[in-house]
Amino acid sequence: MEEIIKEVVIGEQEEYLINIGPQHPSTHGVLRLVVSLKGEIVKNVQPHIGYIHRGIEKMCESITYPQIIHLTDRMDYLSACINNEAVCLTVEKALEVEIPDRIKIIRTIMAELTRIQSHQLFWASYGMDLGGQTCYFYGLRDREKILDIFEETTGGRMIVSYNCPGGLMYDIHPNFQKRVKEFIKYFRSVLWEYDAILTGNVIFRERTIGIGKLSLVDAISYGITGPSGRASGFSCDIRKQEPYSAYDRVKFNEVMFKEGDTYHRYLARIEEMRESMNIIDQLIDNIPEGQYFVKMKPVIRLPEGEYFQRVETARGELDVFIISDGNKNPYRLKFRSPNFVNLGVLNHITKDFKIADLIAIAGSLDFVIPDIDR
Amino acid sequence: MDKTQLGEFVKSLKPDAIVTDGKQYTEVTVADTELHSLAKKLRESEETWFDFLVCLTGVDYGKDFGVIYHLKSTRYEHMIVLKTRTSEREKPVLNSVCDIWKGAEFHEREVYDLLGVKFNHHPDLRRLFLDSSWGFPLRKDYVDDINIVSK
Amino acid sequence: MNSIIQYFKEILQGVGSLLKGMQVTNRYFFSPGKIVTQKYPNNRKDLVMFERFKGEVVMPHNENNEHKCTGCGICEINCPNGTIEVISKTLVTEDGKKKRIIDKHIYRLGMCTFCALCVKTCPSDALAFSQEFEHAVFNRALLIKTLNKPGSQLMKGVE
Amino acid sequence: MLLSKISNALGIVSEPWWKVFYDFSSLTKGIDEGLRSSMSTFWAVTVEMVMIGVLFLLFYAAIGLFLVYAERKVCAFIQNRLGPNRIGPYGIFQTVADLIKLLFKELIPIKNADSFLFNLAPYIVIIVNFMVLAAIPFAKGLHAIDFNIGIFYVIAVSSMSVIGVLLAGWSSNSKYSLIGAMRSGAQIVSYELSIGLAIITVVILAGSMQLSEIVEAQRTGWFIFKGHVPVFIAFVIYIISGTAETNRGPFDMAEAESELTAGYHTEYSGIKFAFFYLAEYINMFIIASVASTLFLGGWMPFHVGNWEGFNRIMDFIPPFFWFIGKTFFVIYLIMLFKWTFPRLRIDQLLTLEWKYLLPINLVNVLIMAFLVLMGWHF
Repeated sequence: MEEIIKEVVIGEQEEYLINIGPQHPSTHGVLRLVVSLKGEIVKNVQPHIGYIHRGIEKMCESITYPQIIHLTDRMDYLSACINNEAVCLTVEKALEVEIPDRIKIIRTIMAELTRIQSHQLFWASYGMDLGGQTCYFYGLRDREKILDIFEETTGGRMIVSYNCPGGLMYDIHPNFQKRVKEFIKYFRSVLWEYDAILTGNVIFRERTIGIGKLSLVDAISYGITGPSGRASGFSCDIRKQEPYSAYDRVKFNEVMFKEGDTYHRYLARIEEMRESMNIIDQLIDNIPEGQYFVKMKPVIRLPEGEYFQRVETARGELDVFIISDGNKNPYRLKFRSPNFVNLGVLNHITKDFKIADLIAIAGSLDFVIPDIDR
Repeated sequence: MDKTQLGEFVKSLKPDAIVTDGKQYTEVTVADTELHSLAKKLRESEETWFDFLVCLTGVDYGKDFGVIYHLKSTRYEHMIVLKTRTSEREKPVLNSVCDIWKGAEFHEREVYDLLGVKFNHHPDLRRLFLDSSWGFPLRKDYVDDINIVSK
Repeated sequence: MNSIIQYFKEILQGVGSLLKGMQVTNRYFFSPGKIVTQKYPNNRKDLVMFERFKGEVVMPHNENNEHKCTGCGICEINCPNGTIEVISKTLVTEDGKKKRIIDKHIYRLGMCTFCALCVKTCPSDALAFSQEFEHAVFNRALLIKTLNKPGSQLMKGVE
Repeated sequence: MLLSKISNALGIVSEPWWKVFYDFSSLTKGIDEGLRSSMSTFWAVTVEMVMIGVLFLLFYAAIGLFLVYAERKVCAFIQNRLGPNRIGPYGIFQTVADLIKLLFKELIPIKNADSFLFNLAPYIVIIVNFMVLAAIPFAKGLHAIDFNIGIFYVIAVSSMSVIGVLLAGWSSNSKYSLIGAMRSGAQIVSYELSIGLAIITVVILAGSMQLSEIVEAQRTGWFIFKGHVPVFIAFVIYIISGTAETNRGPFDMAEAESELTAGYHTEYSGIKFAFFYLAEYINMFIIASVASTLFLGGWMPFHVGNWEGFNRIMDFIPPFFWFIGKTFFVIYLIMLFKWTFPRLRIDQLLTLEWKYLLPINLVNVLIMAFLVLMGWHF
């Protein structure tokens, strides 16, 4: 095939280019946005990424499947548990291992707790992006309680490394159920504060309603998944569509909105916290007794072939695609990380909004930079 | 449509395509020149309506490169896998699908960045993670003496 | 007329929502009992970490300076990033048999990612996590630790 | 010799020494007469000016440092934290330590910056602060100047601080700073109007622009109680636009930490940054003290109608503490705004001013004028 590549010129001459990031309070890490401004109006946003690129996909090609777990923790560090689960599910699917209910249910509870703590941090940092700094501390205060639950059971706070191919690293701690119930009770009693401080606040509503609209067609075309996609009416919850672990036995609503603006992306996450608590409610008393792991071979070799697994992280759809050549390490391992795909839409939805809106929109897409760069 | 129906449908669109029944999804392998037209047809025909590009993966097969497209229809909830290979290793070029799925822009830039596969008609094909002085790290013959320590 | 009513309604609703938020923050200002901060270095004595907390990898020794490590190297194989290095030596026992025992179990704390694969896969449960978390040192070389204590021996009955 | 003369002059006052805390006019008068009797008028005035200058410098530093500390403690308690707690008991010397650190920090020269304006900007902000502080009546007889157009002077001078902000943003040759400065310009120019109209409401009621007379007029009751609804509305509007004028709280567009890193003072370092930082807090103090003077009775104690005993007890608290107490109450309100609300966007900020505050304010002034005309206030 012949090569037809045209050169691209970014930014017209009369526009005012500013760099937001890589060190900037509201890019939540080392994301760099080259923004062309006309006065305060954003004309073009070019994301420059790769400041924290570690080559996880390349590294995975030289390590074994159980070892991959500790790298997935470090991709989207706020959905560490779900990322682990994704790899484990892929490996188990390839080996056709039957996973007992106990493992499935514990995995689901852990995943939902992870989702809650991720959304709590979203709420916290989103408030701070918009200038309300108190939100940050209230969000973190409540998140600490989940991290404590994680620490008691897994030994890690964010980087849990809890799932492993064939089950879990450790059994749940004896206090686990009690503490989770305490947390759910506590969190239900403080969730109204989140609404009082931010959701209902007139300044917040003015700042977010109608800002950064993403239509359903664009959401699908850009592949925006997770709460951001569902705020545009894109039914993309993998937990509903291709239930894995114990999601087929719980009842929950897929939080969907039609508007697709910044406010509804925010609201989708707040509502998801409530749904996650419902899921945990249904499961926490029904953890069956049994083994917490399935005995696997000491060296895991996947049969030759291609394996694709989709899971729903706190930010959207994470796909793990393993091409195996029968060895103990994968021939090619691809992570379709939700943040990476969601970043692609930023330029499209920030056009002709103000620079303050750019921060609000970027915040509402809830980027985790290590997940973008991998 | 289920897996076999999808296979037959693709066969009717492109008789040259190799349709295999994978474990999870229907897998279709097409020539690099055919890919764009097939993808466009799959996207636009009312029976298939593959409007969601789930995942785009570049693979180094040794003598050439492959790109694997996971497509999904939000209307019919069915999935298909498209596979294609570049014709050579020295100057790997494929046609971009950015005009069909806007989300492909970042995926293709990533593949270009890590594997060096160029995409024709891509609106903004630049390196994504790495700067231009780097090689293409996901190629199997990539050597980095400093950062990769093999035991 | 309607628009005027709407205008004042907007103002009242807006002010109401602001007051609601201020009520929450004001309440927290006047309730010092809800402070969650810990005075960290001051509460060192009564600070209890969870028993499973992954502080650093240690090799527990009993009172006779004996450990359980046989020097098999499974932890070294399982470690994803070369944190552990097991240096073993061969020893001739009294009855003339050759036996491989551990010379040095080197653990590089600076590289450890606390994935727990070494602790989990160890066949003789020789490794464990300690609750120590104050790892800062002035010299990077101090982060390379030898886990088996000098003069320690293999515990009896562990193969 | 000088001291004995002053003490002689003070000796004229045949009241116990502690009475001075209730009325500073005899003290200041005594000092003035003592100085004048011992030297020529020129030197007497010069010495007085130096004394007042030194006093204000000390006061400025003390109140600035205290407010920084207070803000950190207040926000910490709001956010379920402890706040500074290491240096000194409850961390009270934390801000002093910070100041010492800032003093020793390098003043980074900026390439291609207009160095003259860049260095001038913080001083403009500071000087404006001093000029406003001069007119504020801290207690009876305790003010540097008592203009007959006092409040007019306060509005006029305080709006000059925007020049410092604009110069800082423009001269530092940074894009963030420039955007911050331009926002600040638009903001202060429009909120000046609201502040002016809110103050005019009170001036109509008091019938004077002299600050001491405005306070005196509230002897029978603070304006916020005396002036029906219009003064209350004016108070709310004054607090809102005052917060906006200090570039604080939900109106900190010029700094907009999450958008413009630090806005107009992004490029400043060391003590020049500290000047901006302190100026923000002194501005807040000024806004709060003017609010307490105009609406909450200044240094007047709280009296309830015929409760003789209660009023006596209230009188017993020196006026200075009344003033400081009211000021800190307003400061707490302003801090609560900052730590509760998200930031507005620049166009919403202007909408709030031109669509809501200004029309309400105009109607409010009319109603007030009508009420005063008919004599329908207490």
